[in-house]
Amino acid sequence: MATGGNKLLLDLYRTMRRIRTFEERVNELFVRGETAGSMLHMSIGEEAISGVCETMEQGDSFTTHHRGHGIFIARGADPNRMMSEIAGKADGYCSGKGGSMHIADMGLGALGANAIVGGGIPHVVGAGMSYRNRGLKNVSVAFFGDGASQQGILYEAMNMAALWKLPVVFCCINNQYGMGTRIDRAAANTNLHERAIACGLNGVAVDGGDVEEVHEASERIMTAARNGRPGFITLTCYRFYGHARLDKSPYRDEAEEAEGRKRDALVNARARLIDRKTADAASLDALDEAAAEEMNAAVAHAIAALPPDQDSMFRDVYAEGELRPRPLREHLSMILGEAR
Amino acid sequence: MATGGNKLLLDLYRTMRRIRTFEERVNELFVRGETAGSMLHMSIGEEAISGVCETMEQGDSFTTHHRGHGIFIARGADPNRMMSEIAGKADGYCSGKGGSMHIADMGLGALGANAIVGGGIPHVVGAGMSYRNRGLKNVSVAFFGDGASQQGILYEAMNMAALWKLPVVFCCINNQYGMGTRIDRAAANTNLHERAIACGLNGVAVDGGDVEEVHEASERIMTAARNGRPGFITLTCYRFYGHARLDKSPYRDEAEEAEGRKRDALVNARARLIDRKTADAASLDALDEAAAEEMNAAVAHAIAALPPDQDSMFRDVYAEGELRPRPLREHLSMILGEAR
Amino acid sequence: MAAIETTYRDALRQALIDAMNEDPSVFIMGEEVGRYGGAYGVTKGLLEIFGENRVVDTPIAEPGIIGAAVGAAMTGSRPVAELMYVDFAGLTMDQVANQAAKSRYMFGGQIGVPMVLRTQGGTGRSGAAQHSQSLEAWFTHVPGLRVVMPATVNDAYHLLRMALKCPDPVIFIEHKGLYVRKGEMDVAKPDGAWGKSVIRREGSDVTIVTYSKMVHESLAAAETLAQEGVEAEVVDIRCLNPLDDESFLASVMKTGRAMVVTEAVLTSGFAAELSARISERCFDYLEEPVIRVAGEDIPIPVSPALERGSVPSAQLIAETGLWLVKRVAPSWAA
Amino acid sequence: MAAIETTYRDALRQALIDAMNEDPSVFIMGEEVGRYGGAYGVTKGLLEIFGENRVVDTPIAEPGIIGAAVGAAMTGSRPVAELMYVDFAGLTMDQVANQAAKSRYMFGGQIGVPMVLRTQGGTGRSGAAQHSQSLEAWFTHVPGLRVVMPATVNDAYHLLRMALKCPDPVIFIEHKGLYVRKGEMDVAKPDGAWGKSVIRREGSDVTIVTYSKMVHESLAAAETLAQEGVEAEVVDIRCLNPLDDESFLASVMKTGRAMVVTEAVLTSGFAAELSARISERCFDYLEEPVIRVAGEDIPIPVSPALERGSVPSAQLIAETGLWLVKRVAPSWAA
Ligand SMILES: Cc1ncc(C[n+]2csc(CCOP(=O)(O)OP(=O)(O)O)c2C)c(N)n1
Ligand SMILES: Cc1ncc(C[n+]2csc(CCOP(=O)(O)OP(=O)(O)O)c2C)c(N)n1
Ligand SMILES: [Mg+2]
Ligand SMILES: [Mg+2]
Repeated sequence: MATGGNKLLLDLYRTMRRIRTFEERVNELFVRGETAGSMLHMSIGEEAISGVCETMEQGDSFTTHHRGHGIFIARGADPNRMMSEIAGKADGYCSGKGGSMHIADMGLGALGANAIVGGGIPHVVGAGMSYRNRGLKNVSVAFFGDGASQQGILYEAMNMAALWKLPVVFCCINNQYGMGTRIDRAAANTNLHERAIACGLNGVAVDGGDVEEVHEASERIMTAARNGRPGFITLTCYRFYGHARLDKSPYRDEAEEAEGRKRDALVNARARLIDRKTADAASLDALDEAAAEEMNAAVAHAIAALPPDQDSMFRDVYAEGELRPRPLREHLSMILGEAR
Repeated sequence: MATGGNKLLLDLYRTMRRIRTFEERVNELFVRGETAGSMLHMSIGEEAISGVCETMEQGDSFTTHHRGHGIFIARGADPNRMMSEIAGKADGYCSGKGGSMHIADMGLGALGANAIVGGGIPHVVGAGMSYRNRGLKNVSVAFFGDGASQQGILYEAMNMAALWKLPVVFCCINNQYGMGTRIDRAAANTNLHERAIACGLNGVAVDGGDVEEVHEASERIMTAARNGRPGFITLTCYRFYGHARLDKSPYRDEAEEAEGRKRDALVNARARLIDRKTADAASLDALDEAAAEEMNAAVAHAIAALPPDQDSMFRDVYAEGELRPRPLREHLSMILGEAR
Repeated sequence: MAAIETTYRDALRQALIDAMNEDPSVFIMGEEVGRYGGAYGVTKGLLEIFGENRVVDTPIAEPGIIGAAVGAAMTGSRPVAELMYVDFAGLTMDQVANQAAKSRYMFGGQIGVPMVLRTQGGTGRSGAAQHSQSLEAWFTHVPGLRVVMPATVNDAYHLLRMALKCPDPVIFIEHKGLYVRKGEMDVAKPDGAWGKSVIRREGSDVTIVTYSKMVHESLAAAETLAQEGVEAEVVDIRCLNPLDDESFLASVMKTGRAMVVTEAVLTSGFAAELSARISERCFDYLEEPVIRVAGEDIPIPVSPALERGSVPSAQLIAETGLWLVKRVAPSWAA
Repeated sequence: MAAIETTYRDALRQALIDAMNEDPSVFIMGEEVGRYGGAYGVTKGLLEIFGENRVVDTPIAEPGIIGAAVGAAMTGSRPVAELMYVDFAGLTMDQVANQAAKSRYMFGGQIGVPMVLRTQGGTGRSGAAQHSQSLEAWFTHVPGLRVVMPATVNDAYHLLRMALKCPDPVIFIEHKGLYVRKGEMDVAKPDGAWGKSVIRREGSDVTIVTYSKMVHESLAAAETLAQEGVEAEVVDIRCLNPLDDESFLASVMKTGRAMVVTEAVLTSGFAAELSARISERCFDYLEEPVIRVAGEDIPIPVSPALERGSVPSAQLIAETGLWLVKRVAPSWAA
């Protein structure tokens, strides 16, 4: 049972439901032709990540990979601003410049989602250095996929974190696939946490079908990290659907998919809650309904939101008050305009 | 005792002596102001690498780091052409374009020395793929330092080699230092082969003070690699002198240096040979003398050799017969010459 | 064999198939090139034909992939390493620029690195800042590399075939917006020789020097210009480095006016090299300054409208051309 | 405080010391910056003053180092990450160009990355192809970065101080051939404002636009030219991107002739951008084409004589200048 007991499990269930519903609505947004592009990576099947997020504290920071929606929601991000960003709208988290793969919310310590596999991993090392130098008791967490575990930069970052005893946690969401490549065709040793241990980290593997197990292990790892023993968590789960919106996963068979989708932390949590009489089906249905309403509203919000104005394109390349790039048309006017 | 017995030990002793003497002469070449620059990395203290080289076969290939002189000699390179290259002369291995850090000899399978720490490591993976695809029974070996073990590309290469069961060996020459940084200030876990094992390789650590141990372990690792089980060898030794010619190692104390230099495979081999009565001091002295003569001749050769002609600068940027770059003066002449 | 109509994507695939059938040393490696068939489908079906040793799905490890290709090329193979997006080049520039490009020189001509790095770039899919770039200028600044960017279906086939015969490393950059483009492919008839530019349209009033997808935007602009009585000559340079400059220099000497069109951000892009060369060599022939029409100096935004607005369009090229030739102020300056 | 004579290296060190004393969020990280004191001695003694948390010796892991600096900068620190040689940039371009440069934009202005990447480049030590390059053009092609290359002792101090106050990522490229150069440093008096060019020598006959070590070669060339009656104006642009082009454009409008001098290989180098801008904006003022004097399009060879011959010298600049202004054929064309 999770250290926080049944109340915690109920909270985690709610978060996991909100994540799943959000992702379903992203899908809907796409089908309605309202997303900015099709590079949409849904995290259905990975909701147990909520157990990790729950053990983070105010002021902790994190980076995510391209499949970060669920993590943002679990850390408290606003679904309206997320959905707007996914639609490329002006009031999205990134003013319509980032999209699904680059959601960020500095207010929540979200240092940004990264579309470079492995790109955000080393940032937590630097965040850990900041905390250490300033005497803060915060942790920085890097979320990434099993595919990213083959990128060399992970080993550089793990070694630095271990060497300098930084308050850092590496969290590998092992959904078994990097695009069409199953982990056993990408890694010689698929026990990814063993590599982390060999690099000097505090490494564990947890079952992503069991959010309570995830939460418990994560609490241990996170506490140790906060005290200078950096950690590594592999969360074993399954990517329920395609890699991105347009991928139908023809490279894997239905039997495997059916089996994989059995590892469903949301379904398991629901069963346990009912089993333990923490909640009955009706109250959980009500909770699901609330999530649906919230996320429907986010879709409506995103569709109604305004696109960014063209001139916004030139903002935020450099800091406010610093030079902004000279627009091409202005440059052309200097060459070909009246003066000539 | 080495698998090849005392005869082998004598051979290895000769090779190790030739390496040491070569390096001493490089030093002399520098003092005489005849080297191309001061980026000269001597491998004194690392001569036991001969034990690894001895287990390689005709047709096997290798890449080395910037401290590769000893490896080239052990694989049979010509000291004259090496010394000429170090002097930046036209008849050097690289026509005076590469220098100490880029010696290569394709005839010996030497795919080149690399001045990018870690840069040559992944090349052996590709070499292994070539051999596999062509059904050759060759191995490709990457030689690099302990410092390079913190570069992410090593982990990418190790994982690929293990995943694809390639005939590849990674050989880490752990001389305890990357420039001024001792291994324990660079790596959280200094048992570097443990990381390799966690990546799925056949990993061992060997004592670089004992060339027979090196040879024996290497033979095992090399044979396994040849049969599709890639390996990793850490050869523990000590960098007797500074990082490069101008470095006096002020960052380490004399006691440590004295202790470190006790791990001397050359001295140990000599003692054993005498001890086992394979050779007496006089015959070993004669052998040392022969090495001295050979390397003195290399110095004389390099000093007498001609520098490359200026026009050679434009050769070998692209393949023979392909475009060569337009020299700047030619370009300027097109703009400013008669035509105008 | 006669010309057939096909797509840029299929022409690339055919080039790979023909090369692999002809030369057993050619193999493909990269992320998702096998079972997935390539992120943009170029290598679809190749695994089934050539097997796992010649169509190698790799882990996600770009530096290692390119590094392995370098080693393979040094040992008798001719690898085609696929970098899924040119945006990931930053992970590989050491292996590309310090290893692949310099090995022949650094080792005094002993070792060649006959590899092809296939990748794709450009905007058009709302891929945002890390999946939409045009980074050819990083490669063109590296002596030892050949940089090739095909615009047409026939070039997709022939330039890839030629790249696979080149003894030097070739950076072969496709455009994500061209894969579904249709056109003629004649395996017996290349558009032009390896390394040479091709004139895609003749004209007497202004020369447009360009490559990759911007060839098509420029050709469309040329049609608009023609309606206004301006005949643009469009030169597709195809092989950026080493550069066949004589052909477009001759064209500019004829027309007296030049525009360089690229999708990459303006500052320090390859457009600058083209512009500088034209100004250097055609100084006495130029009636007007050489004009660069290029991407805005910004990261690419995700919003489809902003993304489109950040790179040259046929309209922008045409308006600029009209301004240059006829002094007709464009919409934004009117 | 009055001006003192010191070296480029010591001026850099002083800038680091002053910045670290003034701003506790500044820290240094990189290979050998601590106990070793920096490969070129710039950070010597800083570990003793500021301790291990602020002068951090790192493992050899360039992508990780720059990545860590990005994360530190995002979380309230102001890291100075040292890349020992700019030649290793290829390992870090993803963290530099996709992370440091784009974070502010991609995340809609929420996050700044106020870091300084200190590195050094150039020839002069027989470092061969992988230790002698001038790669600024890779960085100048990336919107979001500031690229700064100091030539003088006073600029070494002031530009580094200014870089450490800049809210955006700054690529600060020193020259290995300048470290021991002596000159005046006045901590109260910068050579010019942040981002602005400085005219190092006035002249009326030709404008030489340059930066870094080539400023000194150009000034030496200008002396030679003066003996021949040619007065060259030498503009040190210092901050390459974003670029203050107005100052050198004004100079060229005055002199009517321009040379751009860089050490980097010619093709696709920053010289092309400078040349293109001058031709674009000074078209009606130019008496002659803009001339680029740059490095040969080759990897750098190790032989000292070849190395020297592969990059511009004062003599080459002077001869070219004389050709340009007075039509005196240079030694090689005579
Ligand atoms: C550096 C880099 N290489 C490749 C890609 C293309 N790509 C995007 S996601 C992905 C798979 C990532 O797998 P994993 O890390 O397991 O994350 P998941 O998608 O399963 O969440 C790939 C190859 C990329 N975006 N960045
Ligand atoms: C990518 C890269 N980073 C840094 C350097 C500078 N450098 C040259 S050798 C060296 C130390 C390497 O240590 P190690 O790998 O142990 O080899 P050793 O010198 O001890 O033989 C460093 C940091 C380099 N040449 N390349
Ligand atoms: Mg995955
Ligand atoms: Mg070492």
